[in-house]
Amino acid sequence: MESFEVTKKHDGNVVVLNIKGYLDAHTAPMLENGLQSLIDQGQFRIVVNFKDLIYISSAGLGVFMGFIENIRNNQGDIKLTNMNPKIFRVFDLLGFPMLYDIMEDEQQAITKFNS
Amino acid sequence: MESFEVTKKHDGNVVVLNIKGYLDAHTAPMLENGLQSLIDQGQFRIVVNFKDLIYISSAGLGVFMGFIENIRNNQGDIKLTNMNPKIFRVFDLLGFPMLYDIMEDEQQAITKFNS
Amino acid sequence: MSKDKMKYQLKIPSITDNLELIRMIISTVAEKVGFNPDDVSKIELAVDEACANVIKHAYSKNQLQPIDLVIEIDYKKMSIVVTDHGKGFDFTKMPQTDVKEYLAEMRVGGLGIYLMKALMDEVEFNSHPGMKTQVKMVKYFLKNGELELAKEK
Amino acid sequence: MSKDKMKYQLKIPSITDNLELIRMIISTVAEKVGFNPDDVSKIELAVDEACANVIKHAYSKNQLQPIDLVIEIDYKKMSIVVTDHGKGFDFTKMPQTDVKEYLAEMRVGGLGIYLMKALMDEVEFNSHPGMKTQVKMVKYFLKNGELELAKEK
Ligand SMILES: Nc1ncnc2c1ncn2[C@@H]1O[C@H](COP(=O)(O)OP(=O)(O)O)[C@@H](O)[C@H]1O
Ligand SMILES: Nc1ncnc2c1ncn2[C@@H]1O[C@H](COP(=O)(O)OP(=O)(O)O)[C@@H](O)[C@H]1O
Repeated sequence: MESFEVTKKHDGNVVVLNIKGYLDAHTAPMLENGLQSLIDQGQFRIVVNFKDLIYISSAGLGVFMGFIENIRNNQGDIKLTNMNPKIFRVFDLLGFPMLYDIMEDEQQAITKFNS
Repeated sequence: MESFEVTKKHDGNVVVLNIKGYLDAHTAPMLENGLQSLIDQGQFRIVVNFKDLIYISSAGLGVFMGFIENIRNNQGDIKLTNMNPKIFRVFDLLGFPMLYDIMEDEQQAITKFNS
Repeated sequence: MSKDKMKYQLKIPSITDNLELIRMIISTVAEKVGFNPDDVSKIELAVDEACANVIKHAYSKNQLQPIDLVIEIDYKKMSIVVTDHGKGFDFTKMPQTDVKEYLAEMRVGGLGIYLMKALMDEVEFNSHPGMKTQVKMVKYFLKNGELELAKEK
Repeated sequence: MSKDKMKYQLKIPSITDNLELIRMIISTVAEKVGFNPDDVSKIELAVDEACANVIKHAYSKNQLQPIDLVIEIDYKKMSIVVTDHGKGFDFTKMPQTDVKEYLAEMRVGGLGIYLMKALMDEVEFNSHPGMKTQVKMVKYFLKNGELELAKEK
């Protein structure tokens, strides 16, 4: 039984990562690997869809902090979408909305990348 | 959040108790009360439907032992139906199929009462 | 999770409302170390029975004394020791439950220990009444036959 | 479950794979004693952060030493003490995380303690490096204002 899962899909030149389950200090390395392999492929336009994420701790938030600088230096971005209120609260408590584009839904984020 | 629930319905002169959730030493008194109040009303033809029961421990099995003699002395019976295999195993380990009518489904048990 | 030697210790207030929590802990650990769903539910039930006995008999239901659980896992087994410091009992004098006789007499109770023995690979009682009472239960990852088969590979 | 004085003690191997179990235990107890879902998830996250720190920092990730959790409940609060016997840290020298500054620098890490303080009503550190390190966290059933209101009734 996996408690966390990352799946990937392409939409034009944007990649969408769907994250599902529980993102904590145990599972954060899985997301880290997912993001690292995108960067290794030169893929810097990334949407992370939180629709199926049930739980996040600071280890999960730390993953985004670890990549954002590099990604932005490469004219890319990580946009975060479809957070449930419980998850958004954690981001909000830490002031992440100042630094990250947190959007209502995936399509909106993809459109913004293409505009 | 209730972890156990008993609901009652009448079918002719038979009463069907639906039991749902977890039946253990904590919740067994709820089933005990349910059966006691049937007996207080002179209702001795009882079907217990296990369809929604997820878990049972010996405290739950003990409840049936506590009533069966009295009920049979009053020309009644408790018939048990719709057990999932995990629950049936517990009854089986203890040899209950020798003593109780354990049937595939509720309708079958009601029909048997009426025949 | 690997089957490294691991130890979990829990002291939990002995009220029936906590049996659900105890089952959840036991089944989560048993599942994580690799037992199949069938074995997980056997271990869960056996431990529930042992803890229900502590609540009902050792502390006579009316005290918030702890149930003491120690779970140990190594490469070949999971063992659970349930300890209480209640009134104890003389398990050598316990009638061997004869299920047929039991059912014929329609007795209430006395099923818990029988179940524990049927569900686990080893069950061992140890009671110093008034001092401490322990039930140790063991489940192996492979049954004896399977172990032989595994060795041959 | 009533809010009687109750105590749960847990010693759990300090591996990240056990964080899920710890969260499950904490949230089950918090829910049973009557916290609303919102508070339950706050307590759950704060305890996860404290335990993740023990795994990551106290024992440098490579030992199966225990995380020691004590949960106490009384009529007005739930308190959780997380203890380790690892390398410890000087929390007085910890820079007060300024979230804006932190974000501007895009630092990694350092968020856990900030979150614990934001989520719980009281958070207290106590570290004797190499001996023991403790984080005590408290959540009240009623906030201060609510308590006043409740008294007036
Ligand atoms: N932890 C314990 N402390 C004291 N007595 C116990 C304990 N566990 C079991 N017993 C004794 O063993 C008897 C048989 O237990 P069990 O088979 O579980 O059936 P039941 O609990 O329904 O009586 C109990 O009635 C009790 O006298
Ligand atoms: N139990 C602990 N043992 C040793 N050091 C700790 C412990 N908890 C926290 N620390 C120290 O406090 C720092 C801040 O912790 P925290 O805010 O959770 O962020 P992070 O874990 O991401 O660094 C850690 O980097 C570590 O040096």
